[in-house]
Amino acid sequence: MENFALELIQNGKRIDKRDFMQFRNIEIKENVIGKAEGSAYVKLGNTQVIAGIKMGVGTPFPDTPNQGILSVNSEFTPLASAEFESGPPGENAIELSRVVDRGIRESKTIEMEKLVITAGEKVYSVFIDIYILDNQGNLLDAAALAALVALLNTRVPKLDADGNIVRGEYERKLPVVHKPITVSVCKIGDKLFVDPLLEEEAVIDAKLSIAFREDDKICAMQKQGIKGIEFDALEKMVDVALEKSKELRKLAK
Amino acid sequence: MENFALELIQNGKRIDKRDFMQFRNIEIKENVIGKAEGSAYVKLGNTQVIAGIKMGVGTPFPDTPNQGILSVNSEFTPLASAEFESGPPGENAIELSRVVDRGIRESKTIEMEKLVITAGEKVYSVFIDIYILDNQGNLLDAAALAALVALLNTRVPKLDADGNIVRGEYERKLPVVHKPITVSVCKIGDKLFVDPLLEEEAVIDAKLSIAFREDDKICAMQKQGIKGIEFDALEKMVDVALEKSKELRKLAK
Amino acid sequence: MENFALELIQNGKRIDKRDFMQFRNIEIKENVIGKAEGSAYVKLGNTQVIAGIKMGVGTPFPDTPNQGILSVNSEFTPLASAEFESGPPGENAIELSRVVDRGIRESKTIEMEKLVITAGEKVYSVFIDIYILDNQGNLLDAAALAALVALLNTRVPKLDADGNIVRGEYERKLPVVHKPITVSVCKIGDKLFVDPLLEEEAVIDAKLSIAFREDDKICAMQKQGIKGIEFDALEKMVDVALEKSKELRKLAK
Amino acid sequence: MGKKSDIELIVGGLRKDKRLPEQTREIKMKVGNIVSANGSAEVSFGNTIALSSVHGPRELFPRHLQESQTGILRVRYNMAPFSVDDRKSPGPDRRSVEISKVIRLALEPAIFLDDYPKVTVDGFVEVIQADGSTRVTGINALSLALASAGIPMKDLVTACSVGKINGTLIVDLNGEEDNNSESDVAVAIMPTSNLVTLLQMDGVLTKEELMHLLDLAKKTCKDIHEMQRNVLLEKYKGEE
Amino acid sequence: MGKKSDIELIVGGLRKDKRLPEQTREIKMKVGNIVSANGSAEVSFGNTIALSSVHGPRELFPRHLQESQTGILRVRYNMAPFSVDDRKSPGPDRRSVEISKVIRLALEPAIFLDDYPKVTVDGFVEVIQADGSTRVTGINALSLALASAGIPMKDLVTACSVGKINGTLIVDLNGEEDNNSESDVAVAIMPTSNLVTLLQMDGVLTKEELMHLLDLAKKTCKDIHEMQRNVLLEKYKGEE
Amino acid sequence: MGKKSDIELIVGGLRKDKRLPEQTREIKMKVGNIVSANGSAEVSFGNTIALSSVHGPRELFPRHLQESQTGILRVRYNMAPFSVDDRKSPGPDRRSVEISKVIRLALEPAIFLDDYPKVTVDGFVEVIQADGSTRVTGINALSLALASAGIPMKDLVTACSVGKINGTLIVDLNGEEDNNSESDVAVAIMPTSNLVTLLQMDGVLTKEELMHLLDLAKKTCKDIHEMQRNVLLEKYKGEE
Repeated sequence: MENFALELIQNGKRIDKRDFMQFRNIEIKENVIGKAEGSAYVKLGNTQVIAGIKMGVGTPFPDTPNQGILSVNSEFTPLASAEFESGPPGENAIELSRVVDRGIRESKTIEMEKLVITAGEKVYSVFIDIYILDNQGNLLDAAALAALVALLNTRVPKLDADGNIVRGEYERKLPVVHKPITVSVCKIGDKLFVDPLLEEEAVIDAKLSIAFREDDKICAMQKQGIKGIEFDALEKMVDVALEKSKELRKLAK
Repeated sequence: MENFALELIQNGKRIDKRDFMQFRNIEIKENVIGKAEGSAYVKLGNTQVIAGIKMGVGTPFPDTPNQGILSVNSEFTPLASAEFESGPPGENAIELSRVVDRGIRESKTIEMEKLVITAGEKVYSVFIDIYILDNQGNLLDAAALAALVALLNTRVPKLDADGNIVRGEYERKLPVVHKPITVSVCKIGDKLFVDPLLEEEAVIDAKLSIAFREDDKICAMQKQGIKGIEFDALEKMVDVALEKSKELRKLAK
Repeated sequence: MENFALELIQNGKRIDKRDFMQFRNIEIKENVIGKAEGSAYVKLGNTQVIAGIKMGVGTPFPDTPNQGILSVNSEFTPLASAEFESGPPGENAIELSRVVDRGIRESKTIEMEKLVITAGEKVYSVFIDIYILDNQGNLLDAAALAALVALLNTRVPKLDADGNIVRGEYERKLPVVHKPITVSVCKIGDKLFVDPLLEEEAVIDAKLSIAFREDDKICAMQKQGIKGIEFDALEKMVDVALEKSKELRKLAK
Repeated sequence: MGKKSDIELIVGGLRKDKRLPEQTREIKMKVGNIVSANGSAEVSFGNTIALSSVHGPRELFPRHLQESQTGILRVRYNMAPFSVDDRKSPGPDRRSVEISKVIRLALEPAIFLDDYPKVTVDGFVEVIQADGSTRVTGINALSLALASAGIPMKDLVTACSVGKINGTLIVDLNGEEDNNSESDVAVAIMPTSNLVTLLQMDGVLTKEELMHLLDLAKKTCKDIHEMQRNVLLEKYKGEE
Repeated sequence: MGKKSDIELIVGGLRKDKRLPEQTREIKMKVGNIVSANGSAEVSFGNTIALSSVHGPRELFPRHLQESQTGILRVRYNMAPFSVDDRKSPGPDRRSVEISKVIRLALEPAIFLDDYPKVTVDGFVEVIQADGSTRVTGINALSLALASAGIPMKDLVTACSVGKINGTLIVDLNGEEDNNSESDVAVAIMPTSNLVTLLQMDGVLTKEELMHLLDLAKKTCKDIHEMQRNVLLEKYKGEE
Repeated sequence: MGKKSDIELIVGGLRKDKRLPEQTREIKMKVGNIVSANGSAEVSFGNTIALSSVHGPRELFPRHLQESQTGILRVRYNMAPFSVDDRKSPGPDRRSVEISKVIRLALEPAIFLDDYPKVTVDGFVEVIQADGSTRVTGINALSLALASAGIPMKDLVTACSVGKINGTLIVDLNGEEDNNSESDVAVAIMPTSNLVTLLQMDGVLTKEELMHLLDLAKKTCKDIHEMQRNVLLEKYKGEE
């Protein structure tokens, strides 16, 4: 199947007949987890991801006393693939978390200053948990999209007189001011394509994942894959990703 | 040996010639660990168990500000069996801890409200550590009995002016108001029997462990074993356990 | 190679032609890690070790409210040997840390009482991290020497008004009042020798490591190796270690 | 349990979510929802949602764990960090280790792996939203996932919770009821052969109450079993 | 050690528990106390109680750890949570890892496993009550457990602690003495061949004091060895 | 990054350490510094010091991880506890796991292990002092260590960091610059074949800025590559 995927790509085709620049069908459901402060389910082809946002109250980091806390975690649940094992997150799950984290943190998507309860002492924390339910390729793009949609519907919970969270009551929306979208561009020889299937991921030379803000500024990049990329190809990959990011952003209302 | 055990049971007999409803000889020693606030050694046939109670001072859980803290842990020490491995507790040790815990907690054996030092801030914690020294079958009944006897001889340590524990000095007995006894009833085909040997445990169809209070109310149940149990058999097993619980309770003074 | 080492020793010789009582060449560099409060690099033949001292601020242990905190840790980095594995410290790394710790702690090398900031509440902590870079034998003697030299050049960092450490500014030298030196004496049959090569360590019967203060008092001992030691030999090994300790101490200014 | 049994959970014969004592919440079932697995299912009881998938039969590593005469079943039950009020940190805890074991024991009597020596069948239950009765919801889901994976089964396994609140015996405890119950009981049944494969009880009950609750559980499981069969039949129909 | 060496531990020539400097606490020994093990023993020095058992020789997994020419000894020393004043949380710490190693090294010279290639002999020491000198108590127990398991031994291994308190050299430190000693020394000896297999020292001593202490240890171990032999002889007699 | 981009990092066209924007810190390289390894190197960029060694090719355990057609590369990146201002507790964290992976991916395209089926080549990077750009310093060191271990390589791998501070595009960020940058980019290149094998970017940049930075990285890597070649040549000369 993998060799077949490779041969097809080299001949300008794909297993599921998609165009090289075409994403699979994307289905988004919001607020799928009522217990969470925000949540989103993203189905990208047969890849399924849930992002759930829990908010808590904590102590700010000493070097950022006037900012809330952001934490991104992902679970490659063994539901999702015979390759995923139980146990602490492996390097791929950690890498995915950290790239999604950088895309949100570096882009200043959340106004972290508005999450201070008492400066230097007490702030809101935002935990983004990305749950992979079914892996049929291109997890990162699906995960980043789910995280963004979940952030956009996240509500800040109310505090009682003692400063503890009142579950189920909310005082305002989470202050989200940017919409970073991550697009991964794959490369086999001189062929570039987006939204790889699992079978395609197994045979790519390289993949470049790029997060763009709505002002078209780049806010995170990560190269993956077993081969190097020519400098010329890099620029093309950035262009492709920028174009596709505009398309995907329309889905994140 | 295991097939032999099975054959015998099916013919109404046991390896050690006991009656189906007969426990092995039980030897109990109290206060075997002077360093502990309470302790008991139980020898059930060749099965040996120590329960040691340590008390400490801690912060109550937010949802029970007016109660002390109870924690039950068990160690299947590699002393006790070639099957027990070093390392964190496995599923059997965790299950045993949790069933003993429920038998004590749900029955309201300890008056947890009387372990408050300062409401919402400081309470006594009760750690029950169950140490398996020799496994020759029926660990759960032995462990639950050891835990109860140890609780019954536990003394609450004194506090100094700063609220720290003064080791070796005690102010009162631990307020223990119930005497839950756990009895496990085993089933092979339509045969029911109690207090299984290790060789018998290897061939049982199912086991039902039930904790009874001295008012004959059930306060914990756990089904184990590789086969299902008929509804009719369930009731008989409950009856057997109730009867035997009265007998065992006499040993816990 | 190992059998060769053994044969040579039995014939009164060594692979590198050294005398039985001769250390390899020792190279010491101080303050090799500018980020650390103190540091030393020791090259003993081809064995390379760095000791780095970090100081922090912490809460004293309840039983020593008027003393700073000392912690010794060693990392057998996989750099240093094909035998060293990634992961938490193994028994050899832990043993080395603890023997170095005892040599420093029991000898009262550091005046721990002078590291109190607020009695019972806030004290300086001293973390000694021993990093093994290349293992060509006799790690313990090299590690203990590196730790001592690093302590001797350690400076106590300044605190700001809030009691937090100001990195890069120092108020005084760490109060170091003894100079414990550890010497390991090896034994094969009736032959005694010091500073074993890796190949020699593989064939020794026993090793006795002894730490001496500058007043020739013993402040730590640890026996290693696969065979027992005759009582007579013990005394000779102590004598050898004492003599060599004086020689090595000259290197720790 | 029983901590605050003075809370009013039943008013005018109805539970706070308007259910009758012996009524379950709305139950939804789906199979085949995870294409990467050999079998899968999603089951929800009201707001409690459990996803399940099965990988295998597949070779078991390390080899010294293999059984030469039969395949083995392994089960992991897990709760998502966002499934509860205060974020649960990822990874197994003592509760999930115990529940993983009892779920395995609940399913084992129903499957036969004698034709699969040396292999493992791995069943996973992920609770993505927790509002009481998560383990029994997970058992219903895993039973469907095993069936949809084509694992040979003597019977399905069907589970529900029963219990006692404010002195009344009830079916299918939600989270609030569970936290304030006088007793809760988790039951799994092989409905065709009428065998009980899971029975766990917490709290305080008389023997008579227990027997009544087991009866309620039996009846409830019959209905749930019917739903399980239907969702599997629909799936096979869809595949023809 | 030495933290509060101003505490009066010896008054009128007697230690606080009325012992003479060179006197051990009451020593008790038992073998065969754990029927599930191949060998076992219980040894107590006053309030310090160590249980030991041996499983094996048995095959070692994973296989790449096996030695083709000899069996290996593995040792785990552990303290029960309730063995000390403040509950010790379960699991190995740095101290127990080091002690497990030195106990293994103390026993290895006395056993020979050349006839058991590829296997492991696993020795376990559980301290169920700790009042000083736990590692030497454990060595005495494990030595008995190995012998009672029929592991081939050149010699028993016998151990005791010696040390210095209030300027006096003493034998068999209890917990309070250990915490306030000027020095403590743990010694294990193969008593027949007179070889030292464990020697660990803490605190501050002159060479002369050390030599004197080693002498005291040697004498004390002779007595303990006698007890070890007797308890083994009794066991074998009982078995005839 | 960007947290306090109002800090003045460039004054009068010079960075705080007197460098021009496109200037690296002093770079030092050594090979063969660890005799116990098959290959080794030390590389420093100013105060950032990385040691690297390579063990292997050697057999991979457990065996079921072996690849039958090729050897594999494993990489561990680690920071010493004393390498940073506040002591780092030992052991891997999420950051070091990610960096270990990207370093491995940066080197893999340059080596070929087809002639070494079933084996592993293990590369280790230890940062003993950290002042920014630790991962690229580590890549330069590991590339040298692999070459000096005789691992077949198509090309060396050369790496540097580039970024943006106070609106200016710069080369080789030190710790303070990294913490206050508007963006930082880590780049690794196979200099002979002109292929990018590592590219990670943080912060906010326009596409034009990124392209300009990639150009700077390419130029800088040419110079570093020259140094790598020289240090290897010297070593081989020394060995003749």
